[in-house]
Amino acid sequence: MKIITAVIKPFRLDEVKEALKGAGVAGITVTEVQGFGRQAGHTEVYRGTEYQVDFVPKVRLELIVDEADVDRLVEVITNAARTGKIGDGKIWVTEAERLIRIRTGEQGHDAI
Amino acid sequence: MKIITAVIKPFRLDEVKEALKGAGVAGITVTEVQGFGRQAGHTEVYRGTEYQVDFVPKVRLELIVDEADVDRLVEVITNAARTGKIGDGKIWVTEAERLIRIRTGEQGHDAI
Amino acid sequence: MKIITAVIKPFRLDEVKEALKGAGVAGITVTEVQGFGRQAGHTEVYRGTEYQVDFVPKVRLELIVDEADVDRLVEVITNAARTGKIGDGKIWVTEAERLIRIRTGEQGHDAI
Amino acid sequence: MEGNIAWVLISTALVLFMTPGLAFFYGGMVRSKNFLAMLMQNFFAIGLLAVVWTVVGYSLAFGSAGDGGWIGNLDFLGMKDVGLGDGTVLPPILFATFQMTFAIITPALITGATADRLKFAGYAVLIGVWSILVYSPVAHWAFAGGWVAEMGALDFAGGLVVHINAGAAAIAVLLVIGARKGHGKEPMPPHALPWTLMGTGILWFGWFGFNAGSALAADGIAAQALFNTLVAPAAAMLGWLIVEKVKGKHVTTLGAASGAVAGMVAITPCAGFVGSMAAVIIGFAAGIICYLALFIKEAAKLDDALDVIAVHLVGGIFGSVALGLFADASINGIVEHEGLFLGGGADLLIDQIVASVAVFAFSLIVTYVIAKAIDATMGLRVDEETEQVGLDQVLHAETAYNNL
Amino acid sequence: MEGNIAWVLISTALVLFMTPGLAFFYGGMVRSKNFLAMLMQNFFAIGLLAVVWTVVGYSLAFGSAGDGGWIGNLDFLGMKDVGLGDGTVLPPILFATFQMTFAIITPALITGATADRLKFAGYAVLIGVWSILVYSPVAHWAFAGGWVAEMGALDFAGGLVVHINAGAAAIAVLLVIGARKGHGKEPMPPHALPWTLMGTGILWFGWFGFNAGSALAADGIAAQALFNTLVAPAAAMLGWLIVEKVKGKHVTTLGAASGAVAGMVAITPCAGFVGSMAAVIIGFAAGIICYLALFIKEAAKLDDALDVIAVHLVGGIFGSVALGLFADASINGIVEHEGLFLGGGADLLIDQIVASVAVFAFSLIVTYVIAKAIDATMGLRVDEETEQVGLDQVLHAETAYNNL
Amino acid sequence: MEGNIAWVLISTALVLFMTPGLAFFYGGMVRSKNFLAMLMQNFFAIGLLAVVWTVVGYSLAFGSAGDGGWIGNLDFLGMKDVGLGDGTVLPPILFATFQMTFAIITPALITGATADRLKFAGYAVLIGVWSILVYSPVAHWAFAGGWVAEMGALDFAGGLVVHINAGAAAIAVLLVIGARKGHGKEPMPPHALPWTLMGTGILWFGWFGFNAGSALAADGIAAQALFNTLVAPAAAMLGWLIVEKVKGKHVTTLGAASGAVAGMVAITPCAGFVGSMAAVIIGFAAGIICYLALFIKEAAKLDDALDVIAVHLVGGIFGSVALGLFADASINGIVEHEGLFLGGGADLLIDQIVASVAVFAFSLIVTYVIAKAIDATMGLRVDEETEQVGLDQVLHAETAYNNL
Ligand SMILES: Nc1ncnc2c1ncn2[C@@H]1O[C@H](COP(=O)(O)OP(=O)(O)O)[C@@H](O)[C@H]1O
Ligand SMILES: Nc1ncnc2c1ncn2[C@@H]1O[C@H](COP(=O)(O)OP(=O)(O)O)[C@@H](O)[C@H]1O
Ligand SMILES: Nc1ncnc2c1ncn2[C@@H]1O[C@H](COP(=O)(O)OP(=O)(O)O)[C@@H](O)[C@H]1O
Repeated sequence: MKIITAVIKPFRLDEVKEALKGAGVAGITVTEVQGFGRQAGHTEVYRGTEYQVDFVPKVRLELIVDEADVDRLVEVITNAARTGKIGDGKIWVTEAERLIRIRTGEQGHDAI
Repeated sequence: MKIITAVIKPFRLDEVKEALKGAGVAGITVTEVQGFGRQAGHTEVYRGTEYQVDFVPKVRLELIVDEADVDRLVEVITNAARTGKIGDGKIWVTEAERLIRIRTGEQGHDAI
Repeated sequence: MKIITAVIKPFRLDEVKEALKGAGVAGITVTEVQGFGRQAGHTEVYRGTEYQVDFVPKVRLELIVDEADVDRLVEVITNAARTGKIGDGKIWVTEAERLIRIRTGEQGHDAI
Repeated sequence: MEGNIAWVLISTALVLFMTPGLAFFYGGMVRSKNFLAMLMQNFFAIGLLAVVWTVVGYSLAFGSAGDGGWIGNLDFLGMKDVGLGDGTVLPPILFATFQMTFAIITPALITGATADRLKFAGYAVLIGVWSILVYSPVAHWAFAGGWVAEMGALDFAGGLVVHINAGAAAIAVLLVIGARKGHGKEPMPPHALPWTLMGTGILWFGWFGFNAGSALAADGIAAQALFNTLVAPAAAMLGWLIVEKVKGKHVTTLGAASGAVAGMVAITPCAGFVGSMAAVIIGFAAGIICYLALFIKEAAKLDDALDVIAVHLVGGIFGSVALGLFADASINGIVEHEGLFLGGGADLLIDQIVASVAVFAFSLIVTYVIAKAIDATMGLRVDEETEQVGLDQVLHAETAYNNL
Repeated sequence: MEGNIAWVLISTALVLFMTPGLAFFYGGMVRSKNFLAMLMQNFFAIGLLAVVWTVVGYSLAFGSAGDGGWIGNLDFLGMKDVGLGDGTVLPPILFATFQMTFAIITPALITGATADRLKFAGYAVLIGVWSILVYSPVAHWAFAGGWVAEMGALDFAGGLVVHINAGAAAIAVLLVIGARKGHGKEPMPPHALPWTLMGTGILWFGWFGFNAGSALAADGIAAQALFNTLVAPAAAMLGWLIVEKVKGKHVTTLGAASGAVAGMVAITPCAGFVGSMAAVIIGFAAGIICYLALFIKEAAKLDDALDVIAVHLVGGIFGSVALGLFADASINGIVEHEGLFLGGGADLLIDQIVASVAVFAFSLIVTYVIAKAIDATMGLRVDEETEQVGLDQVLHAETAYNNL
Repeated sequence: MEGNIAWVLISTALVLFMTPGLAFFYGGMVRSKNFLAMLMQNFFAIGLLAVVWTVVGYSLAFGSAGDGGWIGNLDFLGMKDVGLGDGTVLPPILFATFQMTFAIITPALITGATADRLKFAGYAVLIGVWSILVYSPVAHWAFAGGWVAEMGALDFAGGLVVHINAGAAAIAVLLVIGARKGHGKEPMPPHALPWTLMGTGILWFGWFGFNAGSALAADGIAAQALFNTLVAPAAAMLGWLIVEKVKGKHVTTLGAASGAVAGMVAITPCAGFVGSMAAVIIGFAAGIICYLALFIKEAAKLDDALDVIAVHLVGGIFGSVALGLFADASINGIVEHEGLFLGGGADLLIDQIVASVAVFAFSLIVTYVIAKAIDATMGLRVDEETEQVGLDQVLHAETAYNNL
């Protein structure tokens, strides 16, 4: 099994979630995060002083999927998350050695 | 070394933490997350309009452990987190190639 | 490519971020987390009752980097995050099999 | 007289406090990226409109009071000759200040409809001009012995001048700026209802000054208005929650808050003119009617973000018309024709309807022209990217909540 | 008279504002999943009880005032004949409204004890019935010249009627519904104390209306009551924090807030009857005593979630009894027997104790019967899953904070 | 008289409500780890200073009133002989309570400068001693017919006694405790501006009692003061935002709030002494001047965390001096020498400057000595680790927001 991790723009979350649902994904874990990257942060003002805020709000998705689904789902996420503007985010894939469903104890593919 | 990641129901966090302490675990990193899965979300109402909230609050735990402890700890988490109802969550295991303790620079097993 | 994950003290975040910028890092994803570890939690008081809070606020950083940069960056983070007091946190390294930039579809090294 | 002055002094403070209350009532309902922008619009309304009112608005509204006409004059520009009184009358400067607080909150009500997409500069010009071209005339009509008052229509504390006026203006602005991006597609749940409930508490508290203060005296009429301002919103809350329960499965805190505010709106024109049980009935009905009026925005395809139409426009119309049914000369001697249900015939009812229609039409048309002109020149709506990122960051270079 | 009317008008608004204040005082202490439910219970109390009071409660409490009896009559149903007055007296409708705000907040106080587990429908019935069967009678006894007043016991602003009454009711309901799941095992820390502090500020502000407004006149007694309502809670804050520091290592913001509220409670029955230094002493002692009373809930194995027993019941009893020690005829001519410490003997002290016990027992028993009946029929407590998931989501289909 | 009493009763409540308002105004601007500590400092100020004022402060300030001297006497210790009045005068106990609320908020203002690093115990001693050694004398000088008043300087509601006094004290304490760790290196953005805006709303609301209540009567002067307290802050908000826009690209909500508060401060000494357009001008200028005064703290290398110098000290000096330009005998007969711009010559202007300098110097020096003494003995600043972890956890064993 593989873990797909995606960091996307918050206002695309709904779209991405729906697309993944449509693609048959059964589970996602989502975290609010702050991203630093090429997308410039922004300036904030505090009583006449400007300061740079480097971090931009992002959303991090994590999905455990069968190896066979990885390419397809990466595609789905990419399409749904893309705005074409800088800061759209990244997707990365890692290996999950085991997966267990707590409720049933099912393992591996059955636990997805 | 292995990384055990577990997504559980928030109100089981205390129990799981105590169980892991009891099992000799020295460190855990915990994140508030939102989960989407088989457990249906719920309906919210906004001035006469209903809308579906797909995400359910969950807690994500991350533990770096010795390979030898993985099975035992997965068991511990499973037992402490299980309610038997849908949405109890998942546990997955990945490989950690290196681990460093910032304070001392210790590496690997010693850094756990 | 490798993923460096670091859990550090929140008030070192600025320093670590600046150090990583200085070291040429192009992207970081940051999450607020709660840590449990050797660093004792603290006692809180609620109307005459004391209770133990085991979790300590921490910040979790995630960077996807070229394998070649790992050692250097681990060093950079360690130096910037270290206070020498218990609770400085951990760094761990895992393998990323693929990396995709959503905006362009670039993959691997180019997507960092 | 001292007692009357004391009551109008504190009532003025109470009404001013309502605008921050409104800011939070609305602010809790928007998404967090637009929270500060909502607060800003409301607080800024105090800053700008207090000055506009001082310089010109009060004079245009209350100059040549009692002339049965359409607008005041310029006698009181810059509060000239608006003095401290001689101790036997309510100090004119106090009356002007009390009225100022109404002139401030009325355009601020519009911000609920236009949430999440107004350009700040355009908004500033909008409310400044609106205050002069719409608010002052309408206040003259109904509060300063203008044609509406002369015709015989009644408005105790602003059913016409405040709620219908602002509600119609909201529609006009909506017609110009259109819907939020994503409206109807993505849910846009309130980011933090506790702020909305806090705002509700402050609004209710302040509304005692709004309604009972409009008696301009510490007397029995003020007392009845106070009673009505407690009981009508309470009954409206029950009305709203009952429909909510019947139509869905839940009673919501936002429903409780919305119902209460609907009741406050509806009782506003009636507060010092109707008896105790009439207030209960008006409130209860308002809760139901305003709930049902939520569908209007969909029917009219207007993205009235926080339901200014259902609550203020419909609530204001209902209250103004209900006064034609329940007005009670035994409560207030000013009532010449009692309401229909009290055997006073349809005279007052007709006046109330005419006045409501007139204020609605006038505000709708003039506001539309103003909004259109601003939109065509300096722009009244932010661009798409600003809307996505959030107004707080782009317009005000601030973020409501900073954790890292 | 105008001045008196002005003061009671604004006092009424102040007391009404306390219920939202209480909502947030409590709401900050619960877990975030139950925050809205707590707000809802309190705001809904306004909605329901204003109507109940209007229709029947006021009449049952204040009908046949001065009869030395147990309950009022039905003369004022629906505020019949509760008029505007003739300008020489406080408008009867104003008095009824002022009293209404007390009838609203009293049952709302119970929600602190029962936090995190009440079924909304059961709660609604509970406070509605309670208002009629418990609040109105007790108000008649002490505020409307009923047997307690005739006996000679004093209650300036509600030590008996509000605090002992609500505190005893809280115990009764706790006996019926039991403890929260996980109580005693998992810590349930306040989810956001800033709301609690905001609530404290509002409560203190509103309490000036509660206590000094109970003079029903803008006079020296009101002034002394106002002073006492500032100083006693201040001294109570110090008392509480000192014990906290002695027993633990820290002084807490929740301690400051709790101490202040304890002082407000204790000074309530005494406010217009005791002198300045007596207020300091009563307050200071209340801070210490209410802190020490925190252990009662453990001893009694009652999961009094937000310490209604320690703060309202014990604070109310202490204040009511302390009046028997400090009542001062030079402050208020109504005081016939001065307090023990002022050389007035034990007469008043005994009356105060008898009255406290009577109110306690009556409220405890009748509330228990009501709560038991509701629990047996429609249910008064949510099921386990609802408790785990949180009341906000399950009962109200809402979430307090929405970030995604 | 009843009307006057009613107005001062409610004004007292309003001013007391300002301290919680201030707590949140400041609290929204600090980092979340120090939020509760900020709230605690402000709420505790109520607890401690109400008692100090009762026991000794009032007597030192208002004993031997009208003696043209430097300090009061001990006649009123423990509010001895501070009675309820006879119904023909403002009850002395009411006047003492009204003044108490000023004595409470003044030292609380300092907490904005010293945010994020004060030791609680040191702070408690600081404000207790300060209240006696600095506040009471200065109040005597200007409010109780002491030498400042006898000289001819005017201070309607506390430009000298409250704002210059607290502002100078803030500098003194800053000189002793130094800057926050990381000051100038890391940004320390406000953790939650909505709280600050809520605080602003409460402050504005309460300030009506502060300024218009200082008329001590419900009369035309109070009415003018009320008007001025609405319009000057409004104009100041505009002034501040205009400079902000000119110098940066954005208008901020914190700017709107800060500008408004600057206007409240500046109009405080003038409120019942100047006319309507003068208030607009004073307010507008204050908004600009206080914004520009933000640079002082950098020039002076003082880490004045939340800008007490720019807002309170500079605003207070500006307002006090502006009174020498705009004082208007037609508004208030107490004005003997009208302001320079009204043709009254420079007499008053000079008195105002002398008084401002005197209060500034006295407060600066005495406060410095007190702070230095505390710092040398029990310590006035927390250690480095406490500062990093946050005051809430270490000092108060609490956390503002608990999610897990
Ligand atoms: N090397 C990286 N490691 C971890 N997260 C990254 C990395 N690069 C980018 N990110 C995450 O992706 C987000 C978007 O990246 P950014 O460089 O701004 O633009 P783009 O997505 O167009 O490449 C960042 O805000 C950050 O959260
Ligand atoms: N494939 C998955 N990838 C990542 N997270 C998942 C996945 N499936 C489930 N989860 C997480 O586990 C939680 C529980 O899963 P769910 O399907 O609701 O019930 P169950 O735990 O009984 O299988 C989800 O809310 C989500 O956070
Ligand atoms: N085995 C572990 N797995 C995951 N996270 C850990 C582990 N050990 C420690 N951590 C994280 O690192 C933080 C610091 O660890 P701690 O043991 O307190 O001190 P130190 O960093 O000095 O070793 C913890 O709060 C936790 O977030």
